[in-house]
Amino acid sequence: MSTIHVSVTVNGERREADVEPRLLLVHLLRDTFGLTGTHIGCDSSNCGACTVHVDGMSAKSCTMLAVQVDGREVRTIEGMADGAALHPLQQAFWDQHGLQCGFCTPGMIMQAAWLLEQNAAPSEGEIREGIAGNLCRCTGYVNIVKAIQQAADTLRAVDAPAEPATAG
Amino acid sequence: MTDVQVRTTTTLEVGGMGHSVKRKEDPRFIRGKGEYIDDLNLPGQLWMDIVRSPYAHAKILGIDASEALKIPGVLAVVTGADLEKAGLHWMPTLAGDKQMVLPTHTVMYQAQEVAAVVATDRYIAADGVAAVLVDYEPLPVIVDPKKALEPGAQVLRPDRGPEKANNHIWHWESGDRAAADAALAKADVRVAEDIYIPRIHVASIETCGCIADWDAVNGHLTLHMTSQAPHAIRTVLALVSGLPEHKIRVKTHDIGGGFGGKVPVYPGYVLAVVASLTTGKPVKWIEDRSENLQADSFARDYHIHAELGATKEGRITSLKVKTIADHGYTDAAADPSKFPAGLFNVITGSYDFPDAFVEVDGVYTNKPPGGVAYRCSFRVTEAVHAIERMVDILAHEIGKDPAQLRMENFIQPEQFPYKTPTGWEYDSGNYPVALRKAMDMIGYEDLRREQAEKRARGELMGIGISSFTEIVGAGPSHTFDILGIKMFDSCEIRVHPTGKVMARIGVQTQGQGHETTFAQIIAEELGFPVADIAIEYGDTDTAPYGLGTYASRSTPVAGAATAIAARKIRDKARLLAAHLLEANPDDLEWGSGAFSVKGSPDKKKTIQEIAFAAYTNHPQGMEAGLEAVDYYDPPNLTFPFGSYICVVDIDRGTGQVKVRRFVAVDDCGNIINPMIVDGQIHGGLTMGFAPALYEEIAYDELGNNLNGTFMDYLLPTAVETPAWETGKTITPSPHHPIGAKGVGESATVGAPPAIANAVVDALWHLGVRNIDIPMTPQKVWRILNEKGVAL
Amino acid sequence: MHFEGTVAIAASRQKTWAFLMDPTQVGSCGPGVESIEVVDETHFRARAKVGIGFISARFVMQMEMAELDAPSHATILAHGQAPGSAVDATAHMALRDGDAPGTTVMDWSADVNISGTLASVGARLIQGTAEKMIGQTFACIRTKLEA
Amino acid sequence: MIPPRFDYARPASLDEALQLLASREGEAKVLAGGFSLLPLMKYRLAQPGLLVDIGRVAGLDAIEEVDGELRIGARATHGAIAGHPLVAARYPLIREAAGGIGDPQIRNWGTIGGSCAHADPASDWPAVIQALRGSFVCRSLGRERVVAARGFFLDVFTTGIEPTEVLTQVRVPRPGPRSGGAYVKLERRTGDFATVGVAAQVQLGADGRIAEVGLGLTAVADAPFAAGDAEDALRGALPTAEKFREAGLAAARQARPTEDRHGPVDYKLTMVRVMTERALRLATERAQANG
Repeated sequence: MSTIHVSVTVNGERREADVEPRLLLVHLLRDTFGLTGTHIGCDSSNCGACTVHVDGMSAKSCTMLAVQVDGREVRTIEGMADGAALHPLQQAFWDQHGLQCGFCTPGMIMQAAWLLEQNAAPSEGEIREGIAGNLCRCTGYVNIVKAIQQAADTLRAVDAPAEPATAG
Repeated sequence: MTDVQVRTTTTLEVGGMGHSVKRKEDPRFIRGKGEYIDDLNLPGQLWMDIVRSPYAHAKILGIDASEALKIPGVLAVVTGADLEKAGLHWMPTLAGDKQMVLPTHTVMYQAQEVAAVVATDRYIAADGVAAVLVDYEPLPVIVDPKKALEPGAQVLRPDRGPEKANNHIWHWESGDRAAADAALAKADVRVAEDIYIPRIHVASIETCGCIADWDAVNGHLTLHMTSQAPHAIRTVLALVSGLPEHKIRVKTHDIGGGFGGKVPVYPGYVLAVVASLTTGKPVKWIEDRSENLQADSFARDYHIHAELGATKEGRITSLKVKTIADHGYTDAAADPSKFPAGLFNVITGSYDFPDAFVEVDGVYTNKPPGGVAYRCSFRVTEAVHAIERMVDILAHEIGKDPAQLRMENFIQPEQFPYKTPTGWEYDSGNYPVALRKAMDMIGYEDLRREQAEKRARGELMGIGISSFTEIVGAGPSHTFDILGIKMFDSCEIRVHPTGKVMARIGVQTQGQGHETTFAQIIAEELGFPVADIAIEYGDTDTAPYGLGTYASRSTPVAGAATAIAARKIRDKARLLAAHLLEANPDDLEWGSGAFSVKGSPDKKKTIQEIAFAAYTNHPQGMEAGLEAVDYYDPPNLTFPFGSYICVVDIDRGTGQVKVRRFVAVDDCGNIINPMIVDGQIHGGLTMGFAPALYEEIAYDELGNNLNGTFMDYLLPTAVETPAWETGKTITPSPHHPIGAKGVGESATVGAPPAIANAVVDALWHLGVRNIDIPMTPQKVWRILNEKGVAL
Repeated sequence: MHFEGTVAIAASRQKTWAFLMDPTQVGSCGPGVESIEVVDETHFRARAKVGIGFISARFVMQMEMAELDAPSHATILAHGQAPGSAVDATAHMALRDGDAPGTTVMDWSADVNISGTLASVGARLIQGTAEKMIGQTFACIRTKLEA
Repeated sequence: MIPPRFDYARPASLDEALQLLASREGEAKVLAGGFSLLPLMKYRLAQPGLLVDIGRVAGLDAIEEVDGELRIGARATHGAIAGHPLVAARYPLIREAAGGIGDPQIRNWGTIGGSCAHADPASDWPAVIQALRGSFVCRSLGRERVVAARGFFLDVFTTGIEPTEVLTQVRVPRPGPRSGGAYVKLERRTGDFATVGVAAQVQLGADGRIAEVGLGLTAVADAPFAAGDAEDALRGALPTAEKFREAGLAAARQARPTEDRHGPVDYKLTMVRVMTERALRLATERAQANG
C-alpha cells in the first residue's frame, strides 16, 4: 500500500501523517488526529456535519481527500474556543438553545463562522441561505438563526473601534 | 416564544420548573467534545462492514468470500450459515415477530444484510465488502401490501407454518362496529376518503452503530451503542445470545438524534457481537447513510380508508376507519404488545364522536421492517392526519368554515376526563381556547378575506388547520408492555453529604436535554440548585431499569418517577429536619429548599444541612443516607394537544407549495423548561413539514429503495423551513405528579394535516378533495393541470 | 424498464441467426464486454465494464440462449452482478426477411431490471443509460453483420 | 462510504499534469475541487486508476476580461466567480448561476472547469455557457484548442475533451448594451440537482425587438443543450408573453427528459416551457433596464 506524507496545520498546530491517497479528510481529522468534533452524517456532501475550514474557506471534509490539504491550514470546531473562552458562536448557540442532539452543531458553527467572515451583518434570509448546506434534524433552524444573529452582534461589537477608557 | 406566564416557585439560580435554564449538556457539544459512538475507539479494535443484497427478494445460491479473504487485513467473513450453527441467524423483534440476523436461504428486501466482513481498518472492511461475491436467484417481489393480501399471492413468510400461509400478520380493531355502521347509515352527510401516508425515515444526522467488546476472561460483554432503549437491548441480547444478563453491559454515549430509529435491535448490532465473540477483540460497526436509509426501520406506510358521518348542520356522529399497515418482511414495530397498530385508535381526535370503529390489518411485503418510528412510533401521526383531513373534508363538503366546524364538534373543557368511543380516557384539555388563540395569532379572518380576493384573481392560496390530540406516556402496566416488560420507568436519586445530587434515570436523551430538565424536576421538588445535580443515564450497569426514550414518554413516565423519588427523599428529609430542629415532623413546613417550623420561619434547616445530617447526625433507628428509587407506573396516559394554522401559496406554473406562515399553539401541561419546550416544538414542526412536502421512501416494482441517499431523501434545509411561530396554553395533567404531559412528538403529529389541509383548501373550489403527502411539485402540478389551472 | 426497436440489417437471416447464436460474436457487442467464456452451446459468461463516461461498474454476466426457434425467434437471458448492484435482462429477437433480398429485419424488445446501488443512487441516470446501451448493442450487431 | 484505491499525483505544472494524463490514458482522471467526482467514487460508481490533482497548478483560476470576452480559469470556484466584481458588473447571468450552485461549501470548492468537464446532465454551468455562446480551452501536450460550448456536451458525463486533455479555461463573450440574462432553476429543495434549469441571455435591438438570444437547458436531456429552435422563434420578435410561450414550447420539443424521482416526462416537458418563459421574462426585464 503506497502512502503519501502529508503535513497539515490543524488549529494552528502542525500535524503530519502518512496516508493512503484515498483517505478522506474527515477520517484524517477524526481517526488519525483524534479530532472527533467533526462528524459524518450523509457521505454525499449534503448534510454539512463534516464542515471545517481549509485555508479559511468552509469545506465539507467528507468530500475532500487528506492529500488535497497537504500544506494547507485546517480549522475545526476544536480550534474555535480560546482556552476557556468560548467563541461568540459557541456562546450564542448555547445561549439561544441552537442545538439539541449536538451532532450537526460543530459543522453548523463552522459554516456560520465562515458566513460571518463574509458578511458581518447578515439578514435572516442570508443566514438561512448561508447554512443551506447544513442539515439539522432537531431544531427546526429557528434558534440556530437566532444564535448566528447573536454572534454577529457580538462579533461586530468586538470589531468596532474600542471606546476609549473602557478598560476590562 | 411562550406567551403565557409559566409559573415558577424557585429562583432562577435554583432553576426549578418553568425556568429556561441553559442546557447543562451544551458545553461539550459546542466544543466538539460530545462523545458519539463513532468518536469512541477501543484498544485493538476491529471494524465490521456489511455485504447487502441488491435484490429485494432472492434466493442465495452461494457466497464466495475467497477474494475478500485474500485482502490483507480482512480477518473474517461471517455468513448466515456460520450463524445458523450457533442458532443466531434469527432474533425476535420487539413485536414478537422473527427477524433474520443473516439470511441462510432467502433475502427479503433490498439492502438486507447478507454477510459481515471483519477487518483491521474501516477502509479494508469496505474493500472486503466489495470483494464478496454472492450468487442470487431473483424471486418475484411484492411491494404493494394490497397485492400481498390478494388470494394466491406468494407467501413471503413460509416459516410461519401452514396455518398462516398468507401475508396477513394480524387484525386489530377498536370501538363498536355495529354502532358506527348504524350511525353512519343514519347520517345526513357522509364523507369517505382514501388517505395514504407513505413510508418515511427518521434519518437522524448520526446513523446507527456500536462497538461490541467481549471480554473472554471475565465472560463479560460490553456493547457501546447509540440506542434509545439500552435496557431493552440488554434483555433482548441476553435472550438471543444466552449470555447472563448481568454479564452484559449496554452503554450509550451521546446520541446524534433518535426520533425512534434507534429503538430497534438491528442485525448489525448482533453481528458486531458475534464478531467480537469470534475474534476476542472489540468490533466497531457504523452504518453509512445509504444503509441507514435503506435498511433501518421505517415509519408510516398506512393505507387508510376513512368514512365520517354528520348531521347536515355539521355535527359529527360517526367515524369508521379501515387500514392496511405495511410492515415489510417482518413486524419489528416497537408498539406495546396489546397494540399492534399502536395507539391508532386515538383517531377520534379532539372531537366528541358518539360512535367510532377502527380496524387495522398488518401485512408482509418485500421491504425492510417498517412500522416503527418517525418522532412518533405509536401511529398517532397517522390517526391525527386521517381525522384532521376528514374533518376538513366534511367542513368543505357542507360549506362551513373548518375552524367553525371544529369549534362546534370539539370535546368541551367541562367534559374532561372524557371517554372516547375507542376506549381512551383523555385526562384534560381545552381545545376551543387553543384554536381561538391560533386564529388570533395568525389573523384568521383577515386571511380568509385575502384568500377570497386572491381566488377572484386566480391565485391559489390556502389556509389549513389542525386541532390535534396527542396520546403519550406509555404506559400503565395493566395494558402496556413490550415483549412482556411493563412500560414503567424509573429514577434513582442519591444526595451526597455535601448537598450535591446524582440522579440516574431509565430513559435516555437524544437531544431532549434530560441532563437539564430532570435536574430541574429535582430542583423543583428538593430545592437543590440545578448546577448541583448530575443526571446519568444510558449505562445498564448503573441506571435503574427503564424502557427508554421514545413516544414522548420521558417526562410523562420517568419525569413522574423523578418527582416521586424526590418526594420520597423530601419525606425522609422532613424526619431528619424534625430531628435536627427537635420538632414534630407534622409541625414543619417545606419551602424554598428548607424545612421550617410552622410559625417560626427562622427555625429552619436547608436541604443541604439536612443532607449532611443524613450522613453525620441521623436519628437512632433511621437508616443513614439520603436516597430513593421510584419505578413509576402511570395511572393513565397523558393527552397533550394543540391547534396549528398554516398558510400556503401555490405556484400555478410549477406546482410548488410555499408555506408562508405557520402558527403552532401547543398545550403540553405544566412546562419544565420553556426554552427546551419551544425547541422541541420547532424541531417537531420541521419533522411534520418534511413529510408533508418533501420526504418519502418510495420503491420501484423491483423493491429498490429510490430514496437511498440525502440527494433524493429530501430533508428540508433552513431555506424552505418556515420561521415557526409558537404559542402556548397550559392545561395541566391532573394525574401526573408535576402536571406535565410531554411534548416531543406533538408538533410532528400535528403539523402534516395543517399543511395538507391548507393545500387542499387552496384547491377545493376546483374539485380537489384530497392530496396524499408528500405534496411534491409534480403531484400538485398534475392536479393543477387536470383541473385546467396550470399556467 | 422496457425497451423495443427494429433494426434493418443488410445480411441474410441465416447469417444473422448464426451471428446471434455465436456467444463470442454476439457477446462482443454487449456493452463494455471485456472477456467471454463459453460454458456450453447455450450458456456463456462475460465480464463487462458497464457504464457511461467514466462512471462504470464491473459486472460478471451469465447469459443464456433460450427459446430458440431457428432462424426466426431467440431469447437471450442475462443475469449480471457487481458489488452492490445487479442487472437482469431478457431480450427477445424476432427475425424476418427484409424487403430487399438478403436483408433481415430484426424486431427486438428488452426488459431490463436494475437492482441495488445503481438503482438507488443512480436512479436519475439509469433509464437514459440503459436505453443507450441497448441501442448501442443492436447497432453493433448490425455493424458487425454488415461488415 | 469509502472510495476504492487509486494512485494520486499532484503535479506542480500543467505540462506535468498533461504528461501524467498521457502516460495513463483512459484510466487517469483530473481532480479539481472533487465535489462532483468524490461522491461517485465513494459509491464506487467511478474507479479511476490515477487522480491527477491540479489543485496546485498555478494560473488556472484567474478571472479576467481579454479581447472583449470573459476568461475564467478552469479552477475558479463557483463562489469566486459569483463574488467577482467583473462578473457582478457585466455578467449577471453568470453571477446568478454561480451563486445558486449546490450550497455555500460546494461553491467554495467546486470549480467551473470540474463541473463542465464532469458534464453531469443536471449541472448548471453547461447550460449557462451555451446560452452565452461561450467556449472552452482544452490543452494537451503541445496543443491547445478552443472549442465552442455548443456541441461540446455529447452525452451523460461525456464531453469533447480528449482523455489526454485538460480543460483550462472557459470563455464567454461580453454582452452588449440592452442585454440581460437570467438563470432560473426548479429544485425540489435547496441544493438539489435541478429538475429543470434554464439559462437565458437576451439582447434587445434599438427597436425593442429581440436581436439575439441564447437559451441553455439543464437536466432535460442526456447533456445540457442550447434550445436552437426556441432561439430561432425569438430572434427578431417583440418580447411578448405569447412569444415566450411559443419559445417555451419549442424548447420543450427539443428536450428529451427521462422519468426519475424529479418527475415524469410530461411534467418535465411542461416545466421546460414554464421555466423558459420565466427565464426569458426575467432576462428581458433586465435587458430593458440595461438600456
